[in-house]
Amino acid sequence: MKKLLNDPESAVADALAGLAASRPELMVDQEHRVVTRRAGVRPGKVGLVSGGGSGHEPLHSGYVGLGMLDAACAGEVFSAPTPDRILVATRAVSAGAGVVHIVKNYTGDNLSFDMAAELAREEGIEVEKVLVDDDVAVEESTWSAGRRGTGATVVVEKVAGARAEAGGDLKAVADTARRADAMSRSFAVALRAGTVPAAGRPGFDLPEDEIEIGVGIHGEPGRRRGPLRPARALVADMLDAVLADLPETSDPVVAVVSGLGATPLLELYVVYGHVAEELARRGVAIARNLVGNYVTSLDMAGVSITLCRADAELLRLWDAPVDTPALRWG
Amino acid sequence: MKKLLNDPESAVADALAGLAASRPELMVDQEHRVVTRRAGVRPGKVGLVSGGGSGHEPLHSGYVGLGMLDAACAGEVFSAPTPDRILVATRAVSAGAGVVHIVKNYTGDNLSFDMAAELAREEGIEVEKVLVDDDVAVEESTWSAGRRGTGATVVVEKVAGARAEAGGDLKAVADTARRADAMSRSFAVALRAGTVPAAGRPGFDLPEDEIEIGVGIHGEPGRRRGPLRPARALVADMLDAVLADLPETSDPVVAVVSGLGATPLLELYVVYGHVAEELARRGVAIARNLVGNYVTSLDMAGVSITLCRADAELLRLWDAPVDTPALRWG
Amino acid sequence: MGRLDTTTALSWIRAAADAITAHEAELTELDTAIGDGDHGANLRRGFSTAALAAERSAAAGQEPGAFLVDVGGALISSVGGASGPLYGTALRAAGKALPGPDADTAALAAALQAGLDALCRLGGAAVGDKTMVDAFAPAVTALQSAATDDLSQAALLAADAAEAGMRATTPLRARKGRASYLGERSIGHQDPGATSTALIFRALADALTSDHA
Amino acid sequence: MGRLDTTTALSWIRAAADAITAHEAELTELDTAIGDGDHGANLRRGFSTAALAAERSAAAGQEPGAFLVDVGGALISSVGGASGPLYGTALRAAGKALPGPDADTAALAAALQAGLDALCRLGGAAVGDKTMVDAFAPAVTALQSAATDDLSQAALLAADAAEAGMRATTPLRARKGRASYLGERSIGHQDPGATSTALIFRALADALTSDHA
Ligand SMILES: Nc1ncnc2c1ncn2[C@@H]1O[C@H](COP(=O)(O)OP(=O)(O)O)[C@@H](O)[C@H]1O
Ligand SMILES: Nc1ncnc2c1ncn2[C@@H]1O[C@H](COP(=O)(O)OP(=O)(O)O)[C@@H](O)[C@H]1O
Ligand SMILES: [Mg+2]
Ligand SMILES: [Mg+2]
Ligand SMILES: [Mg+2]
Ligand SMILES: [Mg+2]
Repeated sequence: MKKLLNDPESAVADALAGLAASRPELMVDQEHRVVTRRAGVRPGKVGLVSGGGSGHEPLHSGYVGLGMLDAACAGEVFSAPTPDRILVATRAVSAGAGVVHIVKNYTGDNLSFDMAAELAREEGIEVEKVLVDDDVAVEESTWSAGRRGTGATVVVEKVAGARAEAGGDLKAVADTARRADAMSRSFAVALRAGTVPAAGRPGFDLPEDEIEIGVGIHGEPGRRRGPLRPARALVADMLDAVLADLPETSDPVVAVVSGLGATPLLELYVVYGHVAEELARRGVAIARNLVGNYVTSLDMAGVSITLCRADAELLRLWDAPVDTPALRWG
Repeated sequence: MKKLLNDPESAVADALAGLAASRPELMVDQEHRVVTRRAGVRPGKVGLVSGGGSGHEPLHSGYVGLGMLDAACAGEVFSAPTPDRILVATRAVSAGAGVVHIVKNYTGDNLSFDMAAELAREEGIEVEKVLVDDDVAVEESTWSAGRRGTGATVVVEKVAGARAEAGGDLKAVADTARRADAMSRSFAVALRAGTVPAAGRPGFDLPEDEIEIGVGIHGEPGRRRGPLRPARALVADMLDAVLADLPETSDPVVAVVSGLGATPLLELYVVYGHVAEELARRGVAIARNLVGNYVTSLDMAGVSITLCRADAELLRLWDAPVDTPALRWG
Repeated sequence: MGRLDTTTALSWIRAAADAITAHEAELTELDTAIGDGDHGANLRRGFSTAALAAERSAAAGQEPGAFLVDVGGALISSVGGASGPLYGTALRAAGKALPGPDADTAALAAALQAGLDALCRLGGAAVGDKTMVDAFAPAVTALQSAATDDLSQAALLAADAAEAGMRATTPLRARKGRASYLGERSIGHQDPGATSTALIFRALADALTSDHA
Repeated sequence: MGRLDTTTALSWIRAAADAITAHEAELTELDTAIGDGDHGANLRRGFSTAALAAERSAAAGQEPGAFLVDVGGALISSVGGASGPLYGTALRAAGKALPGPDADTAALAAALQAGLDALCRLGGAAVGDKTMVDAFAPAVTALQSAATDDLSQAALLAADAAEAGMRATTPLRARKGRASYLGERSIGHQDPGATSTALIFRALADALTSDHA
């Protein structure tokens, strides 16, 4: 395993120390692995907590700041944060108006956030949980744990953060987040597996001419293998999968093309070019886009495409000012 | 070779098409591979052109916009843009106050920009060339083509852009850029080579426990090989090399920790944590920092560290508003 | 003929922690194939924290029930993966169902049944979904139906049953947890959680055998 | 006994383009070892553009001098790497130094010397720096000192000299171009630019030999 680390054990702590050094506007509670805004939460504002396993950076700590999250909990690599730590984060951002938990749909994350919410409620903090489950590679059926939460998380966190910043109450913020999730679908392919530091070797091996199709963001193999094809063809297939499941409205989409951690920007722009071309051909307008590393999977080479149907309100929330390490505008 | 591309031949054109689709505020001249600001250059403002081989994204096209570059020329992967195209860019951003060429110090780039400058001057456009040569891995001696231009490019382009935006004249903008370059030094290590699309295989092979030390951003091997060591030790060595050559003043530094294209953010933050720790130990204050993919080398895994001694004026220029795909603040 | 008191329960958790550490690489391997590769690290971290909690709890003179509640809590607050809340909840529920200073086979079986029930309620998995339940359930059944008063003998049967259940996960298609995302491709791999469950039941048998040898 | 007219010059550029295309992978390989891996692609792109320019220039009835200026210009505006401006400048300077409708050995040698001088002025390299100059310079010298009026014979000697110069770059430590960044590690590799120069001089010999057979 070749990584810029000291020890697999300390990877998350060391990265958080770097984040703390780089971003004085954030506060890092190393004991609990909780990142918050130094400015704190305005009294009466709904608090926003997200979190999950590490290895998806900039998700979630890179989205803490004005107009987005109030706190991020960093679990070990690919392991959900434990309930006690989520509770610490929940308390930290509770400013009297309740707290929204944005949770990617995985068993561990669900259980930990649910337990933390239970404990928070016992302390008198109202908590609403919002589940992100956008990955169409996982068919929702009795045969699975439900769709995974992947690329749409950045969209959900952005609009929920804007809604909270604008004074939305607990239900309004949670509903906005749920609507963004309901309107979002993602699909990802991997060219090369990433390596979990504690495991020390790649999650899977792939021949030079094959890719994994329908991967998640935890290094697991995809739904199937297939030949490496030209980007144009690959993107068309990925969009087929996403559009087949995306709610049909006349609204335009927010399109997010995210590298999975080891994909150069040159390739991401090639992919985005075909996303734009293909969607135009299919009559789907792109209102906003992101191209870069937004929701990653350690050093996996590959790309995810997320589309979110966004009505005027979601677009307005998308455009609202945001000032975090990884998203900044307005 | 596994890449999200259609054809090595069309990689640069396809990526530029994606950039154009993603960023309506930019204008992409596909014939000449020139990216400019749709808003154009304010009459009387010094025009800023940079460019070089592709494969270093977001450099340079990602730095076109308010407060930074007016035009970027995208050569083929790792090949300088040709003089005629640089001339097209130079003409496009000439608004009566002259044009600064920011050129990374490589033979091909030097020759192409010099020829273009010659042609531009024949057309009556004043051109100042600013050379970026920050890489301390290359000892300046009769035995080399001089220090390479690498990570400092982003610093030089930022402050030069701010100076031009603030109304600096040709000489002032060029001098600011030269000062930023003179005050900057970089050093990089690679864990894995990248692959030039047209070559189809990695620039070098490395055993699992070795790294290349002192690499540039063109996939060439470094000055030597060494064992993969813990991030803390690696960073200390890299800073030794940078500080040994960095002008000694009492000014703080701008620190840029850039991934080389396939390095996850988690690792970059680990590196930045040690940069902060080590510099504090050595009494060097960090005034500003960037952690992310800023100057890359296709899908090379590794990291570069750039320090720029920044006096009050350079810091003011650094802090000035910038609105480009890859840098945005103020 | 053999009862589970706090001393033996402490031996159990120590033995489980040792077994997990010894098999960390194997658990990592199994979870890499059909999960996200962290089950070994999750449980090593969890059981080393749990073992510390166990020492403290035993030193504080807790009865086995409260002792298991403490250990379960430690797992919940240290593992992070799906397995942490599941194992932790199971142990906490088992502990709450375990009265008195020591337990015979029937009492322990009933307590572990309560733990299994809580685990299934929480995770929603049933036997055959290719999870830890596939090892846990047959182990509890074996303990319940062991035609012996000798707890260490019964625990040996339970460990055997857990291992058989573990092996039986290989041909299954996963319905819960990360392996379910793989669909058909989960078939042919042994479930990591069922594997750690088998280690934990084997540790129980070992603890009972050596303490009552 | 053999002169370079525009027809032969066109054959030369065509042959050079073919040779570069045929050896693209080798040039890539050499540039990957001590450079950035693009010399093959650079020159394939450059010479295919140059070949088109050559066809146009010849069809327009240009004399060999103006023809080489056109070809050099095409290289400058299509290669991009260091080699583009260098080869392009060399050919442009050679063309400017080549008077009349055709050239004998002495005239061509003088023109190529002018090209070499321009190349060295631009790039600052001298023989022994491990660059294209190491193949270019001995080729020009061979042409100048060939004790024959037969241009095709002289060109064969020049091609041989270029190849010898090319091979002689292997043990050198680079002082110019990207290979210089490698320091000692550039030793033991043949220079890609010297290799393409040898191909270009061999193409000249081939063109002259077949046109005047
Ligand atoms: N819903 C569930 N019910 C019971 N066991 C489950 C469930 N989901 C996952 N598991 C078990 O957890 C194991 C994985 O644990 P671990 O790797 O620690 O967590 P994660 O899947 O969050 O990475 C699986 O092998 C499976 O046995
Ligand atoms: N200063 C120079 N003078 C002469 N030849 C040079 C010089 N620099 C580089 N070269 C030649 O150019 C070759 C590399 O060309 P190419 O790969 O196309 O360009 P780049 O180095 O810009 O990628 C080298 O092998 C060398 O022969
Ligand atoms: Mg996990
Ligand atoms: Mg090059
Ligand atoms: Mg796991
Ligand atoms: Mg080259």
